[in-house]
Amino acid sequence: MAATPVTNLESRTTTRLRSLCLSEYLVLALTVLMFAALAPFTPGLGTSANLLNALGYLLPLFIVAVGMTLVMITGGIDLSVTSIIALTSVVGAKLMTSDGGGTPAIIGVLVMLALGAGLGALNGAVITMLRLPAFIVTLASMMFLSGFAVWLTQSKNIYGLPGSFLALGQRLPIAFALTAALGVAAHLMLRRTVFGRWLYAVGQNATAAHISGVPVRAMTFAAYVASGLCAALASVMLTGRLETGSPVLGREILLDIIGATVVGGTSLFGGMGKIAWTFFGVLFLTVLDNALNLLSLSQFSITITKGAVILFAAVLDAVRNRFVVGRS
Amino acid sequence: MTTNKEQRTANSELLSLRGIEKAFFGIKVLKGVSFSVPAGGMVGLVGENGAGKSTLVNILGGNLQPEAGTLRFAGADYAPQNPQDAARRGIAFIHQELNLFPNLSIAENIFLTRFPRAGTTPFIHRGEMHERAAELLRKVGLEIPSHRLVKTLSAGERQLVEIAKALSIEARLIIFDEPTTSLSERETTRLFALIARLRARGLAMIYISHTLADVFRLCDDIVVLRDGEVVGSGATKTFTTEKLVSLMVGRTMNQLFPERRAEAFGSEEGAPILEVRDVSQSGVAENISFSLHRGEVLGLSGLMGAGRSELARILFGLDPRERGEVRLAGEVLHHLSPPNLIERGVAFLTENRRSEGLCLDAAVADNLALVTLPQHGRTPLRWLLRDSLQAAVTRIRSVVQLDSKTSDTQPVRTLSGGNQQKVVLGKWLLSKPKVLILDEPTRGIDVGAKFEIYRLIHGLADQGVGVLVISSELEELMGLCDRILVMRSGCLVDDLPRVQFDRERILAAALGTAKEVKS
Amino acid sequence: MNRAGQRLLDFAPLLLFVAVLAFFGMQSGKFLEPRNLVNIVVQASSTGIVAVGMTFVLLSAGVDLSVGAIMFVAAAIAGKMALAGSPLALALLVMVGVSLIFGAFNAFFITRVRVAAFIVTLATLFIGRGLGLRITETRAMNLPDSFLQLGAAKVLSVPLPAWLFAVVLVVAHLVLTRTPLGRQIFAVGHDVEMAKKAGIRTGRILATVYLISGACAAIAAMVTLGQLGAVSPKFGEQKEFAAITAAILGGTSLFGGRGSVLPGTLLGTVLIQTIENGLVMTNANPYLYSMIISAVIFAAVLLESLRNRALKL
Amino acid sequence: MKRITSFPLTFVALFGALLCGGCGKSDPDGNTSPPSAPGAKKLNIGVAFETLQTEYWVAGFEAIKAELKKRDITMLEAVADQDASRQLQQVKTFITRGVDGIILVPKDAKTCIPMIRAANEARIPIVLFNRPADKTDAVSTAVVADNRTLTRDTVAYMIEQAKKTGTKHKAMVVLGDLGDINAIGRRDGFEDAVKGNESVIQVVSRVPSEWNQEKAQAGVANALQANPDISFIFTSSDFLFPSITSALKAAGRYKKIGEPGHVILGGFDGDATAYQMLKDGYLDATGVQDVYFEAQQSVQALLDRREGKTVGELILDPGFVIHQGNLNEMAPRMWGANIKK
Repeated sequence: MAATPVTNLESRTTTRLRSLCLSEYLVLALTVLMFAALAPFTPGLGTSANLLNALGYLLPLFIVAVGMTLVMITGGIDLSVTSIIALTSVVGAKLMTSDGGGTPAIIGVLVMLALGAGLGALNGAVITMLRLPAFIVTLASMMFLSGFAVWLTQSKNIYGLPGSFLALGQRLPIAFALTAALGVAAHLMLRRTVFGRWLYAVGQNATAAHISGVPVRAMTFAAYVASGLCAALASVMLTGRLETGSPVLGREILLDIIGATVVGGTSLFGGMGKIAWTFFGVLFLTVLDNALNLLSLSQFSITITKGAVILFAAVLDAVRNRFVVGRS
Repeated sequence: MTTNKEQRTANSELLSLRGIEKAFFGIKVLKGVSFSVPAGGMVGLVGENGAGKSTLVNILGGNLQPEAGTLRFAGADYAPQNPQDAARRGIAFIHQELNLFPNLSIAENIFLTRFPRAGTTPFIHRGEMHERAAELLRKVGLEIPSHRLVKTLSAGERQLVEIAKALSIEARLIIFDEPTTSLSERETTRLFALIARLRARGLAMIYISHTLADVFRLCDDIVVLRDGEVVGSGATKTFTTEKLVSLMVGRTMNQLFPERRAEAFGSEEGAPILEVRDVSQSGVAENISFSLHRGEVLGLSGLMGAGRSELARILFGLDPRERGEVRLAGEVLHHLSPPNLIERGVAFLTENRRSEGLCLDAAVADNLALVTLPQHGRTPLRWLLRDSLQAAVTRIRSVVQLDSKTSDTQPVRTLSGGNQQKVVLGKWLLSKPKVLILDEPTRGIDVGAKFEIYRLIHGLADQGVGVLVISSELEELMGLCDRILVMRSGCLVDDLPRVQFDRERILAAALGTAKEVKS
Repeated sequence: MNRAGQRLLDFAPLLLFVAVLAFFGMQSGKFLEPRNLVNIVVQASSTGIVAVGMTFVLLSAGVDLSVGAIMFVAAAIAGKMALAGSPLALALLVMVGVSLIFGAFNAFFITRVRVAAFIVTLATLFIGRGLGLRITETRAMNLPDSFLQLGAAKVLSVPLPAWLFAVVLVVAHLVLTRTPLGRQIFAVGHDVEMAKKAGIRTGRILATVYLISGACAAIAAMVTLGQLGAVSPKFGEQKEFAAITAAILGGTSLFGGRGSVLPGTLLGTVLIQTIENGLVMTNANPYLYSMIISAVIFAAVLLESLRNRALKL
Repeated sequence: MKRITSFPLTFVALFGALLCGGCGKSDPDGNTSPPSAPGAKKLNIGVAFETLQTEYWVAGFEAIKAELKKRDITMLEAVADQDASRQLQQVKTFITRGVDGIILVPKDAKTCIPMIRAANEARIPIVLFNRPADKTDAVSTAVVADNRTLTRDTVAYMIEQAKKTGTKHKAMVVLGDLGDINAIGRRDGFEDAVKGNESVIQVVSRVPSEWNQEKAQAGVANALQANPDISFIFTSSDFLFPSITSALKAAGRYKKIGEPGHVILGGFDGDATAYQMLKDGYLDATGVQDVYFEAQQSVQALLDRREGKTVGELILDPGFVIHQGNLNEMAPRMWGANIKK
């Protein structure tokens, strides 16, 4: 929502603006606050090595979350991302290693991305053509794809990937450049292109959008393709980072992805969301996770604290919305 | 009796408001409103959208609390904190957007908050519930089994259910907020008959409507609201339409409809822009054929369910058609779909503003821009040219005369009905249509806004746009159109040029019998 | 017609269910033996009971991701008590208490503070898991046989868990269809604002829903304890997904206002359990399990949506 | 408009900051640990477990803790919650904190390689506890019990018992999570042992448990329903025994060794439940990993490496099969026997 205050409403608009800004950067502010608060007690939190390390963990998470954000803006959800990560990982690895005839890394990566997009397209097609609820469709494909990945490898991990490929995951600058490019591109696509506006419209009111000539199905479809593509890209990084084609890659991070997106402020009901918010959400969770690890707390304290902090952030958000913006 | 309080004895007074004030974001929407409703009386509350009517209703209903002023009901102070309070005191509401749950049965909707229990058990006494429901339905003249799901009822039937609900709480005062907006002629007459019956049983009512004729016909007293103030009140007979309208809009309006430039009448000479040949869809439309000419305002009349809106939806490619041909400026359109038609200069304003016309939570600007976005996208990336977009938005705002108080970033949800409709109209006008299909363009909109929209329509026609107007208000069509088509159960049954306009004849055609016609 | 169609819609998974039964029946003679069918129900009961609670939440247009964690905490505490030698009844009582506390916790933040149910229950999930791990010191606990006996106990030759499941189903069904609360849940699920306008105390309804979900989690935890006689750190993991899937399979909408426990949730749960059971009975390739199950889920949903469409036209 | 344009800036700025902040020091090696004078100050050793979700890992964890305490070394702990990526982060975290050594339970054989690399770069010795790494240029020492061999031996013992009965046995194996290499190793060990003994053992049911007790319980119950004459069950982990016994009890098949209808039972890990079952005479055998040996060897290996001694890539924990025959003499080395309360 671009802001061009109308003079005779100056006061009202500006307060709105302020509250908006507040909500825009609240999560970021919290992150910084948390960082500052913990830094003294947390040995090594601020060190460059640790930040780089956290960054390496953050990048793939953010990439997947970007795709998730696009899907959520259309009012959908994609539970299959983690399975797509796993499947693309093993397929790509199979290709690039000996038993795949050692395909060159570039081809391998391209195949992985194509596969990811293809699987996303499959989700999108089913959801738009057959008009099935995204939740259940992607839930089914999640189960199927992960099962398929494990079956494909008969539970064996695949290793011995070409160094040129590993570089993608391990040379932080490359990974960073890729991610940053993707993030900014997605952001600009959403805010500055017709497609972006269409995505929001689809999420806000599909019927109205359809009547207004918005290609609703195409946009929804595209969102899932994008999500699949992002998952594949993340898979390239994770696979490179762990030097392994693993059929269970990323199995544990689904809730982190959705959680980060939602904590960022993107609505599960569609029509609302920003890449920026998602970025803040991911940053928030990563820093939290990293700090808790550095404190070398026991696993249960980590889990509890994580839950508590997420809740705290959400509560803050809710309370602020009520008092600053007011219900209208 | 008049609502002037000096001359009334307190006991005859059922509801009274004294100096009610309310503000949102520091903006006063009610500035000391005072009037009262006598027991068994019927007060018409009129005013433009944004005059404060709905705020007033919300205060009476306990959804909002006034900042100043006092309410008295049935001789006792009345300060509802929530809808339950209102119900407990016997005040019922018939809202414009009906408050029924389609996924529940009629009976359940009626007793939603006060289910009859089976003795002391926590269970609903279904027998009793349906018995009492049937009883109530009979009272409102609705002969439908009370276990039917509401989603299977027509708009008119739902309205009657709402009233049955009101009766079920032994309401002493019923507040109608635009009750007829979604009703057909027949359903409306049925509703009025019911209202008469209820009044005979001593119920008091507040009747809010933009259809002044109804207000004159039904109410004893009229209260006129403008910008949150009572600008006029008194017995109905002391008002004339002109006086009422000028009070509402704050200036004298000598007519409800703008002058149509003479030569446009029955403008067969304008070349046909939209030609429809034998369009059929079983159960909806049968062999519909007509043509719409450049610069013509063509009305489409008929009862609810006659297939008017359905036809429009087919023409715009929203619903399928089995047979038939549609030509646009001579060219046959094989594939009907919104993008396709929009590109060729067809625009369609649906009857459901909120559910199909707008993205309620999106900003005004975004809604205005939605249809024409592609024009502002620079290929290949469809990069938005935001300046040209902004320019277009600003321009169209002034064309449709959108309330200057509304900002571009404001969510449409917060706008009044009239302004919302202007936004919808605006987004279509931006696409510079050659053919404009308007389904109920003035539904739930105040006189002032109506007049502006009529003028817009005529202006477009003068520029050679062909306009097809669907409306349930016959007066509207007769005042607005050059020609009127009448539909009955999926067929075109009549076609009258302006010179032959005749209410009786049109109704007769619509009803299919010369007898049923009522004035 | 429309109403009849609606009922058909609710029955959509039934056909598939019959098909599945027939298929495995042909594969293995033992499959259709009453004893095995009872087995299926018993094995479905824990997830089924959670799914019933989940159905309430989904009907109100919410979601409860914390059920699995709640089960874990409740079971962990009960286990500790049992090992410390406190009477079984007391332990079970405490389980219910704990779950209700968690439910209330969810309810408070969702209704009073107005945080999205998804986030609140996600947070509760983390907190609950953490607490559980702390209580169990991340060790598996083997409980006294009293639990197992409870789980194996039979009434009229039907095991107790199945009875519990049946009772929960019937009660839930009655509550949803025959009590003001139930009908108001449907209303709230359809449109909260409208419900408020109509004079429903929406806050109360929503709170109740999450309490019910918590209570169901407690009962489910009892059933599981009765079957395993042990608490492992993975106790109740992924239950939330299983429950949501079962409910949706049963035709309950994620967006509230539409659904049923009978036959809906029952069918949804039993369908999945039947497949898993059948796969073992026929000694299928372990790698195919998740693929087959997901395929059937997909088929079921597709089937229902097709009927749904047929209804609309 | 301002808000919109501002995001890419924030984005780049933040990342940039992190990145540059990093590049500044990260070359040539990311080792930021203070040069610790050996012996002078108390040693720090980071212990990163992939999960603590079974008694076995807890036991291992405790054993290491005890070992370190004995040697007066501070221990930093981290648990990756089964997420390899998170574990990599945790290891790097240890390095950041400049620990003197790392004991790692990797999620699997491959994902740990980059972690080992990181440790190598930082010149911090690293030991893999109980799970080996695949061959790589990265240097580490792995202290492992070979799932496959130990399982094979265990099952072999069970088969011996089966032979004694003189009848043919229908067998069931409860598999672990098919995504977990331990589960796979044990599955393969089982298949190895069965191969060539088809005359005695016919495997009629392979039940995937996904390491989930409920699924295991249901699976076993169903398998027993399908083949009531199953008389030979091996579980890939002892922590599934409660599920198996409850299923057996329900089917009335839970019999002591020697009693008619006894089902030959075998497992892997050697936890408390298994110990109890051995003592009570229900369980035939279980493959025990020698946690104490592994813990002691791990710490020793770390210290040796610090002092520049050469330590082999692989230290094998022979483990042992504990069964009715050797219960008493082996019990003291069975970790499950000792955490028994």
